[in-house]
Amino acid sequence: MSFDIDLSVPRGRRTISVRIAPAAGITALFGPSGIGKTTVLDAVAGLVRPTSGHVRIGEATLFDAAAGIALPPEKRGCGYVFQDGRLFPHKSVRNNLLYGWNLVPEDRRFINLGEATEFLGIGALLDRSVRHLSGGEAQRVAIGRALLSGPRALLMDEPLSSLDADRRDGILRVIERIRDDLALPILYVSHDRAEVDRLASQVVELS
Amino acid sequence: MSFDIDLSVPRGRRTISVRIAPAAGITALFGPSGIGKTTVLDAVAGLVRPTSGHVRIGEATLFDAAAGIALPPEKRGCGYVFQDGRLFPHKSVRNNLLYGWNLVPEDRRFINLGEATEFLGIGALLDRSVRHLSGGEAQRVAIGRALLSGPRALLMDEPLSSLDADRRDGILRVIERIRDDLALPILYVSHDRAEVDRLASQVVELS
Amino acid sequence: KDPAPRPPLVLAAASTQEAMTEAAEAWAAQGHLKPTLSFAGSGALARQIATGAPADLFVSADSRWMDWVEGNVSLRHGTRDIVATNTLVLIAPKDSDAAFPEGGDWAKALDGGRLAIADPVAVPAGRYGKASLISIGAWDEVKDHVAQTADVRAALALVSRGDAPLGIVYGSDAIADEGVKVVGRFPDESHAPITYPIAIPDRSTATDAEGFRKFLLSPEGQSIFEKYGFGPPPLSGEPHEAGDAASGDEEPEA
Amino acid sequence: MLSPAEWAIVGLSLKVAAAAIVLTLPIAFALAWLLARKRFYGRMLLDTLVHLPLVLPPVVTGWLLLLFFGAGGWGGRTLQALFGTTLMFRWTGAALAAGIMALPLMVRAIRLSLEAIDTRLETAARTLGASPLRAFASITLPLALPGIAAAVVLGFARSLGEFGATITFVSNVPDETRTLPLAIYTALQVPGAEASVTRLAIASVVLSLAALLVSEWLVRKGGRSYVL
Amino acid sequence: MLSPAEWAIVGLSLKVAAAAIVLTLPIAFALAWLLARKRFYGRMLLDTLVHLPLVLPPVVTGWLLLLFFGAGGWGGRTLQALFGTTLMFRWTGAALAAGIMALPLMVRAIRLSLEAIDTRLETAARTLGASPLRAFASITLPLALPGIAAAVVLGFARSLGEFGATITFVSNVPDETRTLPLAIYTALQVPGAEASVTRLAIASVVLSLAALLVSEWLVRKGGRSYVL
Ligand SMILES: Nc1ncnc2c1ncn2[C@@H]1O[C@H](COP(=O)(O)OP(=O)(O)OP(=O)(O)O)[C@@H](O)[C@H]1O
Ligand SMILES: Nc1ncnc2c1ncn2[C@@H]1O[C@H](COP(=O)(O)OP(=O)(O)OP(=O)(O)O)[C@@H](O)[C@H]1O
Ligand code: MOO
Ligand SMILES: [Mg+2]
Ligand SMILES: [Mg+2]
Repeated sequence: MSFDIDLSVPRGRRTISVRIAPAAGITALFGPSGIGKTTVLDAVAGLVRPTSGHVRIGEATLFDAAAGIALPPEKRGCGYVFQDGRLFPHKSVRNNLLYGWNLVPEDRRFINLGEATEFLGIGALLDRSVRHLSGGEAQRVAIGRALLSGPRALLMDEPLSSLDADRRDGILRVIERIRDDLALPILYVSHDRAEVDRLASQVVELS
Repeated sequence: MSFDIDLSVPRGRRTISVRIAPAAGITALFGPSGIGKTTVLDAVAGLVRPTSGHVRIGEATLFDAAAGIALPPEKRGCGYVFQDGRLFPHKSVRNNLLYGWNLVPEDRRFINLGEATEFLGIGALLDRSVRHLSGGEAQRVAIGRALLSGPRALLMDEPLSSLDADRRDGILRVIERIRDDLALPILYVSHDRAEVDRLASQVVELS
Repeated sequence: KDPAPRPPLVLAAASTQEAMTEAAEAWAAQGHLKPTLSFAGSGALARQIATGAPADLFVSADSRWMDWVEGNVSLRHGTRDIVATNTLVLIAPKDSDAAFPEGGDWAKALDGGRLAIADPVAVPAGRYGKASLISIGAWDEVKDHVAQTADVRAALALVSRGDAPLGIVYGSDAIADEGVKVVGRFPDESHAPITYPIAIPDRSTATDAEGFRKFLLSPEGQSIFEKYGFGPPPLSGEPHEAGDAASGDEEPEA
Repeated sequence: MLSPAEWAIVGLSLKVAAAAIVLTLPIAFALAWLLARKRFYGRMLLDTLVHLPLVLPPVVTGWLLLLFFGAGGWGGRTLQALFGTTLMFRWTGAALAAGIMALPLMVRAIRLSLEAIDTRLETAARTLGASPLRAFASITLPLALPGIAAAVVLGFARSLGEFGATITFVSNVPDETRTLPLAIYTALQVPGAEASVTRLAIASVVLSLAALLVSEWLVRKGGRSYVL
Repeated sequence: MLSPAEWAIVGLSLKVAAAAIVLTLPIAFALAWLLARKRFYGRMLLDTLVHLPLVLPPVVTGWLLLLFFGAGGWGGRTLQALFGTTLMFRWTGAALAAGIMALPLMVRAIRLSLEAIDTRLETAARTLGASPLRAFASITLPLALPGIAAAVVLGFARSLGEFGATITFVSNVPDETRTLPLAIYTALQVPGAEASVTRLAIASVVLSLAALLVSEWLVRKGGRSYVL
């Protein structure tokens, strides 16, 4: 399965347009700050509405301006790791992680809480409030939350930006396994060339 | 001028201790996520109170547990680029940038609004609300705000994490100039080895 | 008929509270269901009856409000009577040496203070008070020095605490408060008769309402009203006040 | 301490105030949500209407209620026809009056909390599979908790203190509509009853203090347990 | 439309309500700030005290004011001795009564806004050189603007509607303390004066609608201009 994206979204005075042809594996979105990478992920997740174009994952049409199709976010099955975390401040780390997990049908889950906390190294944090996590801790919880929601595609907006090299490597290995074993299409935003070169089978440069 | 730091701060169940001997130039704080880098910067800026130790910049004592000295944050002159931005949501980009600039005596300013927006590439954003900036845009505004406050030392917590290589390079060059021309001591947190190797005259590894 | 007999609900003007409470207890002591008493301003009670509230007896402190009720809902024929009358007195704090300013030297008597009086537009006691003051030629002098209160008891309290040197209240109020003394009584001719009309709304369902009404008008009931400083119904009003005839106490001025 | 009759008044006041809050809270929340989140034609009008019981003297509100829910009023006739019941002279009517007087305070408190919520958290919940309703229940509602708690405290206090609308609408019937303020009014009509007034006033204060403590405790617990 | 006498009543009501707000707002802010930010001994007691005018029947509040500011009361004697003035029967007393009745609503609204502020923004301001006072004025205050605006609207509306405490404390003196609610009450006590009641009630509603519009506009402007 893979993304098939062609869309235009107005943002302030500009319009952000992108076309991503279907390609297996990880598609990296690359481009300078402020060019519109986050906007594209938002459009794929159903958080902003493009004025034209379409978004498909495999056979499923998430959005089609011409056909008037626009699935709501919860029907799209896109696990989204936001650039700004967006953890639920009133919930513990555990309940943040389990939020999507509790909502998804059992047969779509591909990872459980123990496995996720293991490779993310957040087992000791489970009963803490998310309000006082360090930057990198919050980022890892956000990754775990998205993976645990049993998504059919992943949208990752600089998911590793505040992590050290060791952690980064461990998480990248899990992402690669997800890509390979589950064949989840992944849209990946990063400024790190090395990361992108290692992961991506396709690099889309926005400009 | 340079930092002379020796402190212990309790954080949850752990105590974070660090000793940084005076050394000219940029001191990089290095260490895995959650180890306490942000906590150290907070302690130097006067936002958390260490239980013991001291913080000095050159001859000036900012904190000394034994002597009972603890300058309030506004007397420390530490320009702090927070890991989480902390832009003022009710102010425009311009007024965020000028916040500290308007408060500092003229003779301590070393950069003006035009120069800052120029090298940060945020000239077009000046009249916008900070609420809808992209991740990297917000990060650049935060850097500008700290520099424009005419600080006597800089605390930078992963200031370039969501910027592309070109931007990063431009900003790094300015930081180097500040280090060399103004001899500002800089505490710099980063996970990027290349960045650290390029900038730092001293690397402190927390563990 | 009614399977479980219900005590009558009596809506009574707040100024009759003590007398009505004692009367209800005396009535209950004779083996009747104790009437339920609801005290509020006559106007509020009148409006409640006019909207069809299931009230069994209305004791008004103001014949105008009884007239108004009569014009809006039907009253049971022959049940409108006057249950009590009152007098209008001038009071001062207990330890005051003020006297009734007979010669018209009200300004001196007030000595920069205010004359506490219930609202002359809204409250009957105020209306009577204003009429009396006009009648004795004192209104123009005091009208800028009155403190108008929401009800008589508030005027009484102002004087009782010394926040007003003089006040005009009912005789029944004055004897109830030990903090004040009566310094003079307004002549009965100076104001319209102060009457407390009573009537049963037609939609009343309580069987005992008429019995309680009769009790209030009986010598035993009347002795209770007398105890609290009320006067007896005027002889001319007995036994029934004329059904829908305009009552005699028109305002002296519109 | 209090006499049995005074205890009965306290009990009645509690019943009326509790019913008023239970009745009004969902309505207040719905109104607050509309005013905070939706832009629709007539929004300012709705906002003004909600404030009405605050601006109008309570007596006028009571009078309007009387006109509407009296035997001849539209509401009164409907209640009679549908349920064979009436609000007049009943504690249910006192609860309605108290609830209506409390409504503007409750709407404002909840609305302030709703407006302070970062709506991006709700969209985050949606991407994790939550329907709009579930996102509302699991994110919006608990984050609005401080406002809801404030609404309950303010509304409860206002209900406990409500006088003018109540006495105008449902009169002053012992054991049915004579709540604490009406009992205090009744006592105030008797010179020298200050002792009783003071006791009843203190009972009011103690009740509202209890409400305050409970609400602060709930908010703190809600904030700490992360169960919501 | 309104008669000249009715216009005078509207003018007086505006004056009283405006004075009440101007008087109460800084006090309400200070109390809200204390309750939101500080943990001190007696905090719950202060919280209860602030709610008092809400819980007590307005008449009791007016009565307490009368006891305190009356000729024999401590406050009344002090005012008389220091300034040779009194609040009794004066519009200033009406403003005081209205302000006190509005206080709990205003404190709660401001407090909700203050509690929603991320205090890390204030510490960020401190690192940029702002003294605690300046951080307060430039960060805390503008971020609390929604709560302050709500406080003004609620307080203004409450002041416009205040009846029981006013009539008890400062009586019902035409042109001095006869505000809209008192005038409405007076009219309501006269059989058949419904037309006047209606006109005055509509005047109240229009005034509060205006206040609402102004406050919404201010908040929106404040939110958009980033000048604060
Ligand atoms: N609500 C909005 N109104 C106006 N402009 C907006 C809004 N949201 C985003 N923008 C602008 O749209 C542009 C694209 O934003 P976007 O967040 O997609 O950038 P990005 O590529 O993710 O950048 P970064 O790498 O810095 O995160 C930016 O210039 C941003 O300022
Ligand atoms: N208020 C708090 N209460 C309890 N623990 C806290 C609190 N604040 C921070 N911590 C914990 O202290 C540790 C150090 O946090 P800090 O933010 O300094 O880490 P860091 O080195 O900056 O990490 P990162 O690289 O992920 O930002 C973390 O484990 C964090 O969860
Ligand atoms: O009992 Mo009244 O209605 O104050 O005269
Ligand atoms: Mg982005
Ligand atoms: Mg950190």
